[in-house]
Amino acid sequence: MNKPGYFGQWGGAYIPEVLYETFRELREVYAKAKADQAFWQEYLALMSSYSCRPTPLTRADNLSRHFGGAQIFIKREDLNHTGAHKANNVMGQGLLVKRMGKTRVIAETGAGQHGVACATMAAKFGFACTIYMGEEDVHRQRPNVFWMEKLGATVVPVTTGSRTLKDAINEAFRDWVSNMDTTHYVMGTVCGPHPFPEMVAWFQSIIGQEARKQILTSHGKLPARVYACVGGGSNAMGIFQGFLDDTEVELIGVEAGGKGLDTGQHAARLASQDASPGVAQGYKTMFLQDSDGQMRDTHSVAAGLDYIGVSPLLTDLWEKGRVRFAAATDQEVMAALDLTIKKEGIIPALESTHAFVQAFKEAGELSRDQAIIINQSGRGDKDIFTIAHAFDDPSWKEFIRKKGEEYAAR
Amino acid sequence: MNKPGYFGQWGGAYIPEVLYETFRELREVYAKAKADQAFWQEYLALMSSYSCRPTPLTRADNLSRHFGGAQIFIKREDLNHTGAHKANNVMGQGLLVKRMGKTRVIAETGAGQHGVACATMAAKFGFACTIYMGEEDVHRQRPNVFWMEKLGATVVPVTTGSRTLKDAINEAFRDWVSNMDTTHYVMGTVCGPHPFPEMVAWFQSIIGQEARKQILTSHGKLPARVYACVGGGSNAMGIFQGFLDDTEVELIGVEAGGKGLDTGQHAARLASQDASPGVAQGYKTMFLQDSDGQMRDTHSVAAGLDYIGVSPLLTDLWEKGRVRFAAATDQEVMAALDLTIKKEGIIPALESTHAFVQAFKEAGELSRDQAIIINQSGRGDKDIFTIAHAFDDPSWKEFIRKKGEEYAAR
Amino acid sequence: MQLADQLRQTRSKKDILLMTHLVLGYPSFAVNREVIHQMVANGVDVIELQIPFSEPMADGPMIIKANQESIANGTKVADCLAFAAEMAAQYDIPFLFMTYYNILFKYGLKDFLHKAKEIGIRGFIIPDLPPEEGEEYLRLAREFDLAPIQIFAPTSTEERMRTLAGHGAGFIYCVARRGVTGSKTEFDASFDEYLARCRRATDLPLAVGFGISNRADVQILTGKADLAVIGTATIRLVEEKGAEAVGPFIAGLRG
Amino acid sequence: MQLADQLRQTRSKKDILLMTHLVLGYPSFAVNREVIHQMVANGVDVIELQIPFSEPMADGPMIIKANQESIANGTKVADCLAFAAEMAAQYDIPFLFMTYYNILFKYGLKDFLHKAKEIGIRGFIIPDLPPEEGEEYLRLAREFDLAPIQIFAPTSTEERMRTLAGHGAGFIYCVARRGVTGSKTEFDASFDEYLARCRRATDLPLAVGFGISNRADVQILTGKADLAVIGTATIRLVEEKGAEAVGPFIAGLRG
Ligand SMILES: Cc1ncc(COP(=O)(O)O)c(C=O)c1O
Ligand SMILES: Cc1ncc(COP(=O)(O)O)c(C=O)c1O
Repeated sequence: MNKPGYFGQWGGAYIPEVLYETFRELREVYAKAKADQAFWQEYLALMSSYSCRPTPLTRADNLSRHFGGAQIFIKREDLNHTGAHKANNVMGQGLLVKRMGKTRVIAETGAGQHGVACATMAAKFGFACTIYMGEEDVHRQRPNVFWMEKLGATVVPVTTGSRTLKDAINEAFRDWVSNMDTTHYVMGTVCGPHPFPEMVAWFQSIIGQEARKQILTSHGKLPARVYACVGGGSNAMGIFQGFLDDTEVELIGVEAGGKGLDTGQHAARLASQDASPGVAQGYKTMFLQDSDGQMRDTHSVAAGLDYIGVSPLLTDLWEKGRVRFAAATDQEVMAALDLTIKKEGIIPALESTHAFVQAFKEAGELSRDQAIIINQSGRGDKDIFTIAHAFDDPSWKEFIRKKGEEYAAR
Repeated sequence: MNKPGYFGQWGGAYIPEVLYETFRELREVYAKAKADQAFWQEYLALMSSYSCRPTPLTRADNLSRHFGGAQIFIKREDLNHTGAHKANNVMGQGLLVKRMGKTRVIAETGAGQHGVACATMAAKFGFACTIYMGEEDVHRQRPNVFWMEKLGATVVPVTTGSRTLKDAINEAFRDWVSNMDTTHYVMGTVCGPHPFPEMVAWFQSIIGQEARKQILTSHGKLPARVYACVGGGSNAMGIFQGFLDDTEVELIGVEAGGKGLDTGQHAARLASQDASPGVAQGYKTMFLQDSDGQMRDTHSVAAGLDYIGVSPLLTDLWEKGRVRFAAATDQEVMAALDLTIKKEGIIPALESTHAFVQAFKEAGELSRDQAIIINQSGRGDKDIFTIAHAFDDPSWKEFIRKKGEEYAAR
Repeated sequence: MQLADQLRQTRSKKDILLMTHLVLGYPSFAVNREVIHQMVANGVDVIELQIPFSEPMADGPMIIKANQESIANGTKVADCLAFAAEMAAQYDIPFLFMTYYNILFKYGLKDFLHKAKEIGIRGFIIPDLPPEEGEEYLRLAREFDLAPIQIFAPTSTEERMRTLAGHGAGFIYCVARRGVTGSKTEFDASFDEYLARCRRATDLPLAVGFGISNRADVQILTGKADLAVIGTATIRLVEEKGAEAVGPFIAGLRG
Repeated sequence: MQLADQLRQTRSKKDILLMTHLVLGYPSFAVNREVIHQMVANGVDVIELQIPFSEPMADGPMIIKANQESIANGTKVADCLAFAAEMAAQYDIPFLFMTYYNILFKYGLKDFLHKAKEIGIRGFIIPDLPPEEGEEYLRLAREFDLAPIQIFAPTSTEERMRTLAGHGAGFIYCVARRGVTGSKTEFDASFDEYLARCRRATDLPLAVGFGISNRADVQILTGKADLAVIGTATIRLVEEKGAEAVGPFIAGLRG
């Protein structure tokens, strides 16, 4: 038997003493909720009336024909309220916050999706909300910052460290150790100290539960492979949990290959040779760090994947050989995005598109009677500035230039 | 009995002779589809697997409490694929285009939502696609233009007339009279020559069918009132059709009050005194026109409502007293948008927000055991440039200014 | 004498008749006046006067622009009626109104036709008013002895043509091709087949319009049609060379 | 002699002991050297040397900045060990390592403790390593006779304090308040109640840290705690007035 909070040798709760009681309470409330059938029912009801669950499983016939192999299915987390799977996690934790009687939530955010989702949850539940976001991401994801503020949240640009997701997490913890009495930290992914990885995975398991039912209905049998992008790992764990016991279903996690695994400018922890075991941000996993244990800078076109660590659950499944890992480069991502938009009229988020890249590489190897599922964790609308820029769209640039002048003139 | 294609004295098919055969074929295919149970089943299957139907009916408890009157429910068309009810119409017409064996679709667009939806449908079905969009709207709705182009559509900025929706419709007809053999014109709303109003209303009726079931389940009885914004009238007709025979349910259509009904700068056809019967764009309805029959310029913060005419079905229901009409000013819209975002974590499109304005004005008059439904026809993400501008958000402007300089530098 | 008979009579003296077109108030009524003078002086047989409309759905760029600018210049329907009255009084060739239905509808259908009759207009071309929607219009036209010109298109079946012809008077306006006004037309075999179809469907004079812009075009039509319709061509000419260029141009189109 | 006993002995000669803190390699080892000289010369009793870490989760802005810049300047763990060895050899007050667990973990827990022992370090303060996660660390510390300083917080129950004390050695680090290092602390009634709780839970010497920045603070603690911990205050001082200001500052804190 593992130590509680451990998955194989990974996980744990490396927390400052001042949070000891806070975590005890959180573990307790979470355990109660998990044991309570009614809680999950309340969660399902909320997700089906406030968001759009169950989200559809879309059959992508044009892409299937294009690659001439497996039948490609896409799990449509992009159709969630706020446009990504992040909604599943924040709504679940929101219900726990109500049970704990706390009145304020804080969160880190990378792409801004979790921040928007959390600010949305806070508005709906009437909580005060502060979002920590790496200054670099604030620039990369301005529209999301605007919406968070409109939703009533305070967005704090984090200027420490590499000014990205990991630093936002540190900053959120610094807030939490001061305000734990009133405040819950809504961790956005299946990382951090126990019970966060297990708890967030539980809320996201709704994806896999639906997907398994849906593929059996529409394809008549289990899929050969399931693909998901991996930042912290929550959308991947979400869908993978539907198929963990089905050993014939291969599970593939796709990390950010950035400018290429050999350039060092990537965020591939398990698909590259660059990561090593470490303890940071409250948990033990494979981190992108140097020989002293100092965390490295990472890079990805997708802010949501641009992170040094990875879920202890996934590191365990990787070590046990249950989940295979691959990486997609920024360039491959833009190409797959373009193809997906043109063939299916679907616009995946840059993060999600990483999963498409690997699926496209492998679809041709499989036969027509096999199915694969790609988890589309979110929609690409939020990425318009990044995408339009990456595609170097002249009329977009012209439009921004004009608007900019207009504002400069004032 | 009415003349076919007429609703009371409104509607008809005022089309050039060259399109006579095209419309005959369209009426025929539409009639066949309507008579064919299997067609509607195919439509439902498509909408539930490619989009997210049935879309939820969300209970807005915070807003209900805030106004201390009726229970407010929101029909979530914003959760459709592409973010608006427009998806219902384009997917339905797409299935008809397949039946007609045509290979190209064209469409007008105002807000760009119908254009994006149509380009999406074209990508999914493999049709060539050209979208006509008033030059002014191209500027107001740049992000949508970018996505249409990424989706493989050709976007033609229309520089004739007032360079808005009505002119895009004229331009689409000019394309159609040249290419009717290969091309179907996907009219985006319940306007234009017969059978468009009736046909688009049929596809949109899915909203009302769902909403009626949903409100009976979650509220136990019919709503007292149903609110929808009215541009051409498709989302309004969509939800109203679920309650037309329930005479105890009051139906309220909300038009664009722009800068105020007394300024002349609005798009209120039925809620103002400024419109009169006329025939244009192929149908007879109440138009905003001068005493010579020349169409006026209209104004709304919401591009999708900025139109001279209105569905003949609605004009008839208005004349018969079945649908009440009101107008919301740009200013009222921004206030209601802000409140809705902060209270419920929901971001309606500027068009949709017009319906919220009127519902908010009336919710307090009703008692707690009464329910009202607001049709949220779309999501506001697409409007970020307009909304951020209208809220005069300094960090947004700063961000745009910086990006603009960056692009100018190149 | 009815318009059809009058045209047949004139036609008996010429290989082909010319109908020209202009947009009222564009670039100005003064120029319209000069252009019409030149047209009549050079033997034009019929003239269609287009009352500008803000939504000219069936027109091409050139005529759209003319419509818009005329309205922008302040042209009102009343001005158009007054000008038409003046022309009809001054020249004894037939004048027709071409416009979109809303202009008549908004004015009041009966009042408009009555007024048109009064000022000497002989008929109407209304591209967005098919007979199915025009019962009242057709009835009143007959009542006032005005010609509700019907339109044939290459997409019209022979049966459809017969129906249209049944409602028509004066002549039939045969649209030479798909599309809107202003662009070039190919007069190929299928065009001849189309015209033959038109001929079989009615014994009213046949006018052919859309893309007829020079002597060669008119020659091709000679013997096949009764009237050649010159639309955009003259507007473009006035635009480029001024009103005084219209005379020579018209003179050069025939024989 | 064990650290706890040594501190008790020193404490018997002074009303309160001073523990100071600095971040290794910030602004430079040269400045560290000067600062430590001044501290020792002015009677500091214990010094915690913080090995910089890229993710100093429990620290405030001032110390975060110190950590970052030290690493940016190229400070390596090996440099810190070498410097610590030099200091421990030169001064005969106890030196402790303060850092985050990943530094030990990545170096190799056993190797790190062995090395620390070898160079004369007396113990560790690891804010992100609760005893539940530190079994191996605690076992090795005992083996090498190094003090695994345990931390009490105002949120710790008395029962929890007893558990922690059971794992601890040397002294207990009592965090004076919620939050991170660097900001002011209010020494009110609830603080006294808290310290009383700490006292009841262990007979190890009590050090109080977080927000102790001047003579007044130290005086308040005198009689209540055994050690006053000066952290951010000296770093800020060096930042503003340079290393030479440290001596007078330290001298002024007591008696
Ligand atoms: C759309 C989307 N997908 C994926 C991710 C990565 O997170 P995770 O790996 O936890 O799913 C993010 C994070 O922001 C995201 O926004
Ligand atoms: C979100 C949204 N709502 C409403 C409308 C108005 O159209 P209709 O009145 O046909 O629903 C539009 C048109 O673009 C739209 O985009």
